Amino acid sequence: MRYLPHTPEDIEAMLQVVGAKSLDDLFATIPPDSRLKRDLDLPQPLTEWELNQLMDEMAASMASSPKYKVFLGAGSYNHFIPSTVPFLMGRSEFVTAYTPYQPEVSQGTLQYIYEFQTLVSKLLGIDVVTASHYNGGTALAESLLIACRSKKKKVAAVSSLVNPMYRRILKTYFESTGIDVVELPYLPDGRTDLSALDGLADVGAVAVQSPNFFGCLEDLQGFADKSHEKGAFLIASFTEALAFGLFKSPGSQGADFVAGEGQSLGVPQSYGGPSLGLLGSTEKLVRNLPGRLIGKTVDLDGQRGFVMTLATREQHIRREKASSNICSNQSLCSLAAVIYMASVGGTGIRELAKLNYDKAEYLKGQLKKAGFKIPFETQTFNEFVVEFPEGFDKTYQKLLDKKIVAGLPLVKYYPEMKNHYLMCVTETLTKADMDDLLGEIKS
Amino acid sequence: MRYLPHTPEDIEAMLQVVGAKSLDDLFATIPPDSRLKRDLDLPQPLTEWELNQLMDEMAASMASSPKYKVFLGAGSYNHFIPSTVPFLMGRSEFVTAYTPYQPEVSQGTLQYIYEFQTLVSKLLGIDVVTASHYNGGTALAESLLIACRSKKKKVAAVSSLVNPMYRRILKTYFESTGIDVVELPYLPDGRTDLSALDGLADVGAVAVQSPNFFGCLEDLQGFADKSHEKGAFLIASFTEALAFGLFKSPGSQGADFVAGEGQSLGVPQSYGGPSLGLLGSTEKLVRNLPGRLIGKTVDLDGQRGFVMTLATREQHIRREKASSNICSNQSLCSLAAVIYMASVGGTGIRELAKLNYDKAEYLKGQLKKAGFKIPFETQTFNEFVVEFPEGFDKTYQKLLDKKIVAGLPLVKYYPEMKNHYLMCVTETLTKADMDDLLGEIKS
Amino acid sequence: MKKTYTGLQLSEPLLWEKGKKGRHAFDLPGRDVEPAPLDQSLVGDGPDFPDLSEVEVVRHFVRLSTWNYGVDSGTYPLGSCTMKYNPKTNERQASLTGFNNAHPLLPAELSQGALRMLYEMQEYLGEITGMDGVTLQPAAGAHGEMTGMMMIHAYHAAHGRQRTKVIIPDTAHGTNPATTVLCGYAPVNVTSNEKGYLSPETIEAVMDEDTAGIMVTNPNTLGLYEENFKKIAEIVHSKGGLVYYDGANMNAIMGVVRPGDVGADVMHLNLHKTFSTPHGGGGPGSGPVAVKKDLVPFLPVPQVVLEDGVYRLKDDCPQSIGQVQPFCGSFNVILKAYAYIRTMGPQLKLASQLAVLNANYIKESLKGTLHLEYDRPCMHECVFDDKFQEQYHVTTMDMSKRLLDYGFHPPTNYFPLVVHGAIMIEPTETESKEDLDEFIAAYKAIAEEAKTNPELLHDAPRNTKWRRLDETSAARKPCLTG
Amino acid sequence: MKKTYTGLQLSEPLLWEKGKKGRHAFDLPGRDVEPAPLDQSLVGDGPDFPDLSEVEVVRHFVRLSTWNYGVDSGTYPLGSCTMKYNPKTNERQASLTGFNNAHPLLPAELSQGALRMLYEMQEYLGEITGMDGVTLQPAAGAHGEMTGMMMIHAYHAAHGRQRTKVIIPDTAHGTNPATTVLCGYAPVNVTSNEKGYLSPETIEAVMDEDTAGIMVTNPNTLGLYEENFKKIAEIVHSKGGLVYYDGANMNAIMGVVRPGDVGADVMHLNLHKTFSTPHGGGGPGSGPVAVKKDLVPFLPVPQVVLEDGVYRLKDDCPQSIGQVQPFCGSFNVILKAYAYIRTMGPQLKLASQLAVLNANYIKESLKGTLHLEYDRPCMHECVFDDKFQEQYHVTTMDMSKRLLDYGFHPPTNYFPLVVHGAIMIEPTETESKEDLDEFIAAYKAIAEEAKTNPELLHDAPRNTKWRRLDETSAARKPCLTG
Ligand SMILES: Cc1ncc(COP(=O)(O)O)c(C=O)c1O
Ligand SMILES: Cc1ncc(COP(=O)(O)O)c(C=O)c1O
Repeated sequence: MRYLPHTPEDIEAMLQVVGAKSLDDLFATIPPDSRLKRDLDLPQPLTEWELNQLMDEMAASMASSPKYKVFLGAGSYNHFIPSTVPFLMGRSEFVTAYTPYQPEVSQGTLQYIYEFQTLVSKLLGIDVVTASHYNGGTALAESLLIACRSKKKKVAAVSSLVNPMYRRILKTYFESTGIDVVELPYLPDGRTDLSALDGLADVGAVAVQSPNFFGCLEDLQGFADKSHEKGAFLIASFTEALAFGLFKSPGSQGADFVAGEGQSLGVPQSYGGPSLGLLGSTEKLVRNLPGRLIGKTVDLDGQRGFVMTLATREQHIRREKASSNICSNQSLCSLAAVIYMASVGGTGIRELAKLNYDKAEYLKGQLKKAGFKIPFETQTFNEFVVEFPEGFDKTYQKLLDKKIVAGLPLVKYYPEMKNHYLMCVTETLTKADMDDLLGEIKS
Repeated sequence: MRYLPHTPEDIEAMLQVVGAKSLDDLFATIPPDSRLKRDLDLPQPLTEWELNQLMDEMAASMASSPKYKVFLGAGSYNHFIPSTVPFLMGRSEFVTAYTPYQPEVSQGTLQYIYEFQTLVSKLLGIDVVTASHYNGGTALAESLLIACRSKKKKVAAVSSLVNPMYRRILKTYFESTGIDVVELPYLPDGRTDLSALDGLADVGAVAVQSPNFFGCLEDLQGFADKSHEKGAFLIASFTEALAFGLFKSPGSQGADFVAGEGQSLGVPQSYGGPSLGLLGSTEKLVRNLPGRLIGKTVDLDGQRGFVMTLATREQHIRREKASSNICSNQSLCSLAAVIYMASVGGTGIRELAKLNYDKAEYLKGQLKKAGFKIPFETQTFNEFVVEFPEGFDKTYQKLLDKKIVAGLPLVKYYPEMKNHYLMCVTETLTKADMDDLLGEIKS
Repeated sequence: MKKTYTGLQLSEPLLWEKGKKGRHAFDLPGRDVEPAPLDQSLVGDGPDFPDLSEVEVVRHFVRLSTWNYGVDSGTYPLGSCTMKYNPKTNERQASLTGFNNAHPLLPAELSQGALRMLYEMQEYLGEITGMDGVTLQPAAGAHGEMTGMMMIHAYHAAHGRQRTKVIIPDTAHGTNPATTVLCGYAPVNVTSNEKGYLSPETIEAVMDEDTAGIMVTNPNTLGLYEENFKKIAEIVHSKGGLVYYDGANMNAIMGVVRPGDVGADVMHLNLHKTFSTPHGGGGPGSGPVAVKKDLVPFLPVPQVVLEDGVYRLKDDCPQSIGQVQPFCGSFNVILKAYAYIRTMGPQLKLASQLAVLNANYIKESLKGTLHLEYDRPCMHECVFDDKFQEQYHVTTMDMSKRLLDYGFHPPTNYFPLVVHGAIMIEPTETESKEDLDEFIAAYKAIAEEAKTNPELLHDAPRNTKWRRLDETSAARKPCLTG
Repeated sequence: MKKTYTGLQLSEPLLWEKGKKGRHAFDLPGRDVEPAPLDQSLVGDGPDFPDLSEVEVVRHFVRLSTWNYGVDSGTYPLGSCTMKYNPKTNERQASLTGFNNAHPLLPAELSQGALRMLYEMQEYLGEITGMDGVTLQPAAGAHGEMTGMMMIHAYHAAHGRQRTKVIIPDTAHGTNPATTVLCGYAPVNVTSNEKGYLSPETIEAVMDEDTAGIMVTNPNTLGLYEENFKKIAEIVHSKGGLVYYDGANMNAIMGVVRPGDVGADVMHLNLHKTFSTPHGGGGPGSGPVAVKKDLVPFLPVPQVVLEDGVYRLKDDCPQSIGQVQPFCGSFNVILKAYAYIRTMGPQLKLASQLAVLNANYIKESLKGTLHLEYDRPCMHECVFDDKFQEQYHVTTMDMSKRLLDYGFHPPTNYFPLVVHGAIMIEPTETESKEDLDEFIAAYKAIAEEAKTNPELLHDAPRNTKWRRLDETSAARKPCLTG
């Protein structure tokens, strides 16, 4: 076994030092009746070459872009990732390190996380961002929990246009907390009904996603004002962070917490994971944040350096009094993101965001022209809802055979949205791809 | 342009320092009538994404293994390369350095070349090996030249079973040297006719390849004895270095020079290049060797380290008196080889060589059983010649459609060898692959 | 003894201390559509990111990387973290375009490869743990704990009476009590016995009908097998409680003990530890949860099932606790762990045996040099402390910092809390005897220095590019963005 | 000014000082055939390689790599070597399985992608050089020189009278005279004028009917454009000679001058320099040769042609010099250069302009600090020397070694030979103004140190893991294997 360096002689010599007669003997403290009497029933080891073949076959079975033209978004976005990102991420010293417990030999990790915190805080317009959370959904769940707890209130109001997958996570997380999650309905314009907050009492936090699941931009400032009025925090969620290259950031619109997904920023889709939960807050709230924070300091010689800080919020110090149980986070994904953000740059991210917008608008416009209904007039970014005629599901299947995935059928998530599809267009799809789709749909 | 860091302001400021009015102005010393008056007529720049698409398409058009089952050898061999090889070779510090002119910051390169020299010298059984030559053919050509020059003789005798591509290189190289290349005919057993040397005079060097182009092992010791008798050097060539994991090394059989190809040792086939010329000699002849040599030394503190040495053979010191004009060599390929050899190990290389042998013998045996003729009875390694019945070329074409490349037709290289094919089987082909081939041929 | 050298390491500023407006390291795809009008009131300023060329980006991160120490640099015996070698072939598999560019909401028929891998992984982990059902969704160990504890919560709810407490041993990892609270339970802290593990009596004394169960790490964080585990499980079960098995230390016992065979009801695994997946800088992880039959109905959705030869995602499970991930978990991490399991097969047992051999070898070799509170055969790790060095005013931390000068990553310090000044060493099976011998020699040399020249240790590290960093002032006036 | 630090760099023994028999880092494929009998008299002992585990191999080479300085580490202004940034996307393209696993003798119909790339590359290089035919076969610059000179030899042979000499300027790279001799010609050495380039009179004086031609590097190795190139070519042509153009310095003049337009008959390009392909540690390179119409018949075989929409290898060219490579040249290198050209397109000219701008910026900025023998507008590089420092007994070498302490790779030293103590600086276009400013500041600081504290320089480098190495004893008693 090429990963196991022990020769029979090594094992013999070491057993002798240890005073054991055999490898089995090492487990003498385990009661015999607790031990497995047979070999594990697993497939026999594959050689590296057999493994390559198996994996190639499995990978080839996937309807991935660019083989397929995939008009899916809904929380996972196909963006171009420069080859420098996997190259730099692949550096042994980044990949095979762990939590930077020893800052003197972890400044590579520590500086990139500090840079990540900084760039993400700029993108989201918020004071502080943690070193990462599991994903947008868990970031949202944890921030809602913290918000309600610190407000000592029992109701979390959540827009029904928060990504349905995230809302399912909230449901799970809140089951045993004693906090009620109340959903805010949406309006015919594809935005959350702000007025629905009026009727609610004991609200500790309000969560709104913008762009929301229908792709529409919400009036975050309106929600912030109303939430604050009611003594609640506004938590701004998002699944497509690239939107803030073009549109106002959530922080600039009064959000107290931001909690969303950063996969768009250089993390491959990879069938949904690992992803990159982004979680931040205003400065006042920093000591409530769950998860790691990296701070600037100096070493004994006065040289600038970075360390993990404010760890008294964390489980390894505070145990049951910690603000969260999170331990491992998504560090390599945050590395991808900071390399990506550095590569795209301030000028580039705006142009890229604009291009996403323009492409999606092109498809939207052409669909409209072709007579399909765009039910919501609200401003969108790179996703929007279209209503196709009854029976479109057959066309959808036919398109799959032509290697086109024509958006996400919404009826599974919103039963009232029969024949509605959520379409996403990023910079990876060309006008020709869209025209192909349009041609197929119209025919 | 993402590779060009200059902003317009940078250019402005720098032009000012330089005292030029424009970028064009920088070329003022070039006579105007020498300058190109138009833009280069090249395709417009592709984005990284367009480039990816283009390259994916071109790569997909290739009949490469494992998509195809390729029974070709003849100087380029398909061997498994562990994923650690490209990973480690890809380290920036290896890839983006150059010739180790500054040994204090080049010990990574210098130590791996020293290790390469050592492991290759063990494999070939010869005292000294250079840091690499372009490929087996040029290594052979240069060693023949050196040998004849240092013997001050005018004839180089070369086996007709040296790889025909190499012999063509010899022909080209020797055109302007005043040295005659005489070919030694081959015998019915698939080996070179040793007795043909008898008739030759003024021979400075004898070149024999083993395993030879027909895959047969030559009697190198016999050639060494006879060459030395005649006052000539024996140069042992080879294209499949893996053979020496199993069979006697050329150095151990009296060769004065070894010159061949190391592509087998972890270098991808890559449509034939870059490859890895291996070139070595006995210790006495080291000062005649062309190309780089790395030697052990110490630094000012007595710490072991490595430097380029014996550079007085090289063009940058000796200019017209140099033993060769070689400057850049195949260093990254030698890095691949040393990682590969370290990975396979002494135990592994023997087993791997034996497996290659056994697989080739299986196919040979089955072909024989099926009634096809194996014209040469001499011991082979992983390549051998088979004679198919008249009209097999149609079957060959049919097999291509079934994604099988059934060896190399020899008639192009040896007109007398109609319907003869050179078959190669490495560890990458399975019994099933061979049985498929057999099934197709027999039907 | 290993000798290290200092050498040139390049400095590098922060990203925004570099670059100039107008540079870029990213190609904007050609514009093939017209610019569309925009509601200007919604438009922001865009983030104030630096603009860098590709060369600047590459050098920046290459230089940063050289300031780090990883498993590929050398021995990294960070206790409780199983810093084993991360096979390079797994990275190859995980970077295949078919996987990398796969959208998680692709129709099942168009993602059979991914689903097959996930399905088989569920099966393999079930076999390794001896459990009946597996979810691959949790993003890390702590997330697995939460998922598992929520299932216990749901189980009790379904059985008509919710409970309020969960028993937590003093050796537990910090995530255990934190998880307990997150799931609405109060932790009941219990202490291990003088041998370093739990006595049945201790549990007997606190287990009652208001207690939802216990969370036990086994082997525990002292590196010791909980010898009374079976008995304890019986006690907990007898009062209607459930046993949560923290399987983060599974690297000690693969193929030796299956938690499902000895009384565990729910457990998590840390794929990023036991199953070799890299988690550079702190993650990503993957913390699958395995459960016994009774708890299968509560598993999170979606689950991967095989029906009529087709793999599908199933989410109509009425008793399920719901979803804990937007999609199917850390797919790319699971894929690497899958590649590892396919490479190892039943030899996983040998990996555990050698991990335990390595830990015991270190324990025996260093026990005269460092104080060993619990002198018993250990599993995958052993825990020393700095009692011998106290007289020289040398601490665990000082020795760790000195170890850096010797070119090793230090062990985990000051955890588990039950050992004062703990030095928690987990070598893992991928270290050779020579590596261990060098590491042991280094500790011995340092212990000698502690006697003869303690200043060397107080002053350490000296060979690293940074000396000790001021953590106090970092926390007092936090500067978290630049 | 750039500040560097020393830091931990790990030591690492030689491969055979590690490992133990029986380890391996390579999976032997499953044996699916019987062992076959063998003629034992032919069987050898097998090489005495060490046996290492995968972890040992990985750590070995990772550690070795950290002792190196590359372009990805920082500025690498090695004159005559064009150490520009090596784009990472090119590595991605070159690692595609379809290319990597392609056998060079595949039938043409089954290798259209590779052939198309090669064909287009021939076309692009023809356009860039202004020449009529291109061969991609030569493995490096020197190999290209030889190929080109052999074509000149064949040309004269075909024209009925072989010649005996070739003119070589004193600024020539060492490969030029060495090549000349290899091809059976005697070099006639000529000197450049006081301005650093060739005077027509000099050539006029030596060119005769026994002279096969001239080899000219342009821009020459002083970084100067040969202003009389056209005139010189005329002189050579008028005597029936041919002009070999060493295009290794093409990075200065892409899109500005096409050698084919100004009198060159044959030339080579260094793809591994001008066209950005990595050549770590010394190679691999690729040295395509381009020729004018008259020489096309002599191009080596095989040539890549397009016939009826199909790309083919053609080798029935009766006048061809034959083959210089077993197959089609450094395919994988050419592929990266192709990717670079497709990425740059006509902007190659901008790359040259900025390369020249950078060199002139350094020249102007350092010319008070270092002595500049030829103070003229330079092309892609500039050549200083150590005359100013002589009084302090400080040499070019001392300053270079000190530069290492400052975190820079030094320039080329002591070449070209026409400048005593030459300091040959080629920044390339991928260095930013900030990079250059730091480099300039470092040289200024060092020049100051040369005055005030020359010991610092004699003693340098001090920050590197190794101090100066003893090259003399290495050559006196060569130890070339371990
Ligand atoms: C015993 C134990 N339990 C739980 C965890 C938490 O796992 P994770 O960091 O993946 O959340 C760890 C991690 O160190 C651990 O060692
Ligand atoms: C001017 C000049 N000519 C020729 C060469 C030789 O090129 P190569 O090293 O690729 O053989 C070089 C390389 O440095 C050079 O600078």
